[in-house]
Amino acid sequence: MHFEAKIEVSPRDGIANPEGSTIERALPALGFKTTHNVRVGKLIRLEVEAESVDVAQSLVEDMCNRFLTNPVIEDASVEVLEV
Amino acid sequence: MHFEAKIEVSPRDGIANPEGSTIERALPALGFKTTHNVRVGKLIRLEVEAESVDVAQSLVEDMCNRFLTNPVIEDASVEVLEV
Amino acid sequence: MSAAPEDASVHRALGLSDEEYQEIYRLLGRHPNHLELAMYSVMWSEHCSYKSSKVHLKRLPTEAPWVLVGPGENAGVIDVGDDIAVAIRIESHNHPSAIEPYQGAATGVGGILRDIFTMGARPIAVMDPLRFGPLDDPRSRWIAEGVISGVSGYGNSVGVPTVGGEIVFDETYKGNPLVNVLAMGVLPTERLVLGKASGVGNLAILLGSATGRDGIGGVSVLASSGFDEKSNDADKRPSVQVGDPFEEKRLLEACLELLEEGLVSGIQDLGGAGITCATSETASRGGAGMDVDVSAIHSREEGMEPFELMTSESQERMLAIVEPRHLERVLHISAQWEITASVIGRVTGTGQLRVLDSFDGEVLAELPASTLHDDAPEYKRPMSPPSDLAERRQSDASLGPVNCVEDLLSLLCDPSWVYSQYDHQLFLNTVVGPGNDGTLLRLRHPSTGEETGRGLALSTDGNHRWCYVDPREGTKMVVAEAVMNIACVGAHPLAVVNCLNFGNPEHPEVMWQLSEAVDGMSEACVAFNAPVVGGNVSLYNETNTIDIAPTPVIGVLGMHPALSDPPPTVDLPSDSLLVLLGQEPASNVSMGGSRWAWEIGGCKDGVLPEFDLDEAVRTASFVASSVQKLSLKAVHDIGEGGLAVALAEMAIRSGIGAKLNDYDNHISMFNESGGRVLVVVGNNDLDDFLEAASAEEVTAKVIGQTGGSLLEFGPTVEISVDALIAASESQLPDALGQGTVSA
Amino acid sequence: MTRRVGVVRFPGTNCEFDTIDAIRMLGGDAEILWHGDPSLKNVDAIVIPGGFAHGDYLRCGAIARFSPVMGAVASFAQEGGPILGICNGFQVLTEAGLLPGALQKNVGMKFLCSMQQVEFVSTQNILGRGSEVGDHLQIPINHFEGNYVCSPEVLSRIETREQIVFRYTDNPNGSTKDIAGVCNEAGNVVGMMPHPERATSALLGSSDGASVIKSFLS
Ligand SMILES: Nc1ncnc2c1ncn2[C@@H]1O[C@H](COP(=O)(O)OP(=O)(O)O)[C@@H](O)[C@H]1O
Ligand SMILES: [Mg+2]
Repeated sequence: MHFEAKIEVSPRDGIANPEGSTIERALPALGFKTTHNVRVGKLIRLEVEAESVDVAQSLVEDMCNRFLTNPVIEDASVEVLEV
Repeated sequence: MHFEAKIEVSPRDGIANPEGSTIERALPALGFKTTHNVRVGKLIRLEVEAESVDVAQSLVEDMCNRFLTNPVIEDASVEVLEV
Repeated sequence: MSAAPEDASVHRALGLSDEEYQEIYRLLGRHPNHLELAMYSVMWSEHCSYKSSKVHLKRLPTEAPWVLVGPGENAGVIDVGDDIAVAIRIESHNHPSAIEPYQGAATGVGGILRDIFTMGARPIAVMDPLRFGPLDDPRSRWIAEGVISGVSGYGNSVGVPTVGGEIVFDETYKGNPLVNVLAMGVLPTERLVLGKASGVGNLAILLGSATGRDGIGGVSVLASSGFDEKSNDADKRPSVQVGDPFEEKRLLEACLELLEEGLVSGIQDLGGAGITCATSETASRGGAGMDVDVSAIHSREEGMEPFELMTSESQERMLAIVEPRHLERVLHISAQWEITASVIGRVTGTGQLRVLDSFDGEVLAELPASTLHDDAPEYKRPMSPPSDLAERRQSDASLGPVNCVEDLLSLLCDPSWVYSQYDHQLFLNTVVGPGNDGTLLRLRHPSTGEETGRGLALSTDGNHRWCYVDPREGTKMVVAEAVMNIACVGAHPLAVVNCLNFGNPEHPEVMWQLSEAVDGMSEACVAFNAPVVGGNVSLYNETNTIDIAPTPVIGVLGMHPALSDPPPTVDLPSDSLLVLLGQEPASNVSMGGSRWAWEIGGCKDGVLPEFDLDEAVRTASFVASSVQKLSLKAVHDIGEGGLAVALAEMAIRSGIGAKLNDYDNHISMFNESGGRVLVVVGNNDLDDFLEAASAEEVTAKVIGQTGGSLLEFGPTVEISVDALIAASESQLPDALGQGTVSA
Repeated sequence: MTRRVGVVRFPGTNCEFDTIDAIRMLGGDAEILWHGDPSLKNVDAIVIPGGFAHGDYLRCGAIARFSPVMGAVASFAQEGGPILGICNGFQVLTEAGLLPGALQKNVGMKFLCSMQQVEFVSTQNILGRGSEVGDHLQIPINHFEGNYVCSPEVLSRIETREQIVFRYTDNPNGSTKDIAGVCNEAGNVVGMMPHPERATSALLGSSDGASVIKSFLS
């Protein structure tokens, strides 16, 4: 079976996010004065073959933990959909 | 009113995605042999004050078009939620 | 009142021993509160206090007429003439890099740069001696890739070129990589400022990033409910700091501008132990005291407690001591560079460091500032050589399966995969960049840009194999190698910095290794007339109680006195003569500590080849002056892998081969007898050259001719240069192409 | 008369003084234009130098292009004033819409600092004076995001209008059609990834960048 996975990788709470803070500082000059707490993470999409949605889910989670993210500084959430 | 926005920035179709391709090339050696079409984009979260969800939505979309994405290489989708 | 604390679990959880608690009690004349305990615990940590190593470091030679600032300040400072001073420092970021390689390395670069611009110097060069577990281990590859991207990501962005370093892979670093970073900067001599707070009423201004809960490490136990069990609360606190090179760049420019305008009377970077360290160090150096208002510290998170604010190691922050009349101008310059500046302290005349909740609010902590440093414990830890040392020294390291050609191929590794990721040209000074022996930079005046016609040379070197076999002789040889590297670009040594990467100091063998290394370093530095102006000690480098092989890393700064043309390179030219400088080892030279013995022969024991330090001193000086005279067609020192690897590296660079007569056995090819250099001279220049060498009492011997497309070590060992090139170039990309995993 | 060049400095820019040094060495004069100041100080030409303006956060050049000085730079471009964007400056100019296309991450996903050979594809621009199409230059690159991309329509347009200024002879970063530098239609705004200011002295490895800068100064 064929699945599409969407992985949202975000900086863990309490971890500094310089990119987000820099964007936040830039926004008022562009006229966006009511924006705050900007955090930038990653969005990874991929396709995967597996026997079932559960297998696909755990495969992608494993990939996340071992390879795509470092759990020490990032949180990841995985969403798998059959196509 | 207070809203949370989630902005998904993805590489445009047809534009090569070096980050995704690099991950894709590395995966088989780690035992992930059934994965393909890896695409890496950005996930931006922010908080915004606005009078209504529509105002918030259009504010963030405007921010996306003018600043957060480069239409030559990226597409974006915006989701706004009241909190 | 009794000296016993109400609850001994608190100080123990903070890493303070019962004896250390007693000492705090004695110094204060009362029991410390939790905040005070936290401050002592961070300042008396191994990392900040050097309590295990101090007693040994005192034996290093640190003085010379050109040394303006020796060890003890943020960086060593050397007078290089023409009103220019050079600040230099090396530091380790080993443990953070093992957990989060990218950020560990990035924040390592950031930290060392602050040490340099704290002295008023503009950082112009970084070097990154790196050591990782073996390439066939996916996690070690993950660490290596992450660290290299971290150095690249931070260093390039902050705008300081990374002009050299080292890359070593070995089993001993599996689980415990060594990430050392050296930085060098230049300043107009008159701008030299020290991290000193004086002048009662002067203000302490915190510049840069907001303070977060990152890097509060061990003291985070204070926030949890119990001290005996591990709470998940502490787990949630980020132990990892994230570097922000853009903040650092703005901070750097702002600080240099403040210094240029003479607006600060003292300045200090925030490193280990954060605000506690910066405030107490500046105060005690200036013989003053300080009141710190914790409520004025700009923080990144809400509800941070005083102990968190006082000990956080958040990156990209500086503390400037400013007279009140300059405050407005300081705030203006900070605003221009978009740097947050908060007045968090006032210099007092009491000698006390007081932590207050607003300047006229509650006193949260009060202690004599100098006790955090001057009264830190100093240990003479037990030391003894390994019990099996004598036996180990009996081993013959030359035994093993020998295949000279294959062995040579396996010992080659082109590091350009690493350094091509680093901007190594910024500031237009790089005459000889990474990929050669030493790095050579043009020396220009930091304010006027005026050329001096001279050059600064840098090299970093370490060799855990030599130092494992014999820490004293090994360290001597490492110093000699570093000096030889800069000699190869025409420089003589001015000063040394060192990073002592060792195992667990509670193991007597480790303390013995450290002590031996210090003595070896001292002897070599005296011989080369290169004082030690700074360093760093990193202990507890171990995995599952196995200590790493001792790895002192030496950084050497040198001077090229007359730099008008690029010096000869490593590239082998054709139709010339190969000359070996330095004592040719006897035929029964030991292979102990060689890379061949460790990686191919499978023997880590034995003894090092005999090493003649005096001859190495003469050779280095002869090489430097020959390079300056441009009388050589190529030059390369012999290091790990011995003569065969050195010659192969030269052939690889130009695609040209060479023919030797009698080096076709593994001992003569791969032995690592120290103090030797390969040079190439034209046929017509040979007589003059040999005469000059003999006048300087330097052993010189013609060992072959250059040319052709083969490297021939004698009748039985030959290999095509193309094969050498292929093996060398593919080593890193192939290995790293196998993929990496973080867990 | 000596050309006065304004070299724009954003927070995070790091090649501004190298660029000034090179310009002065080649007979021009140069001064800094601070990003927050909309005045161009009556300079004759503008360089947007290399570095990491605003840390390259979000995208290279994305924040810098909103700086007050950039409005003035856009008008200067409109009036035909010579503008050279080097590396990060090239990225800023594409983000600002003064040059076509975009620069994304190198295909190898690595930062690259190395000597590169580039070839002049068109000399109908402010850098081409004294050079011939086909001339080869050794100039170092130093970037993570130097991989030039644009839509097929833009590509055919810039090809027919001779807006491709430089090509790599050995593509290091995956750039479309080996593109290393492009110009606007009028040829007065050029962006290039290689750093000509780093190739102005034999002592440092190459002086091939001097001709480019001299043309810019003439
Ligand atoms: N991690 C690194 N970063 C930058 N340059 C490096 C790195 N590793 C090696 N190099 C460069 O590669 C060259 C060869 O390194 P090395 O083999 O350690 O030299 P040597 O044996 O002469 O000390 C040197 O110029 C060195 O600076
Ligand atoms: Mg060498």
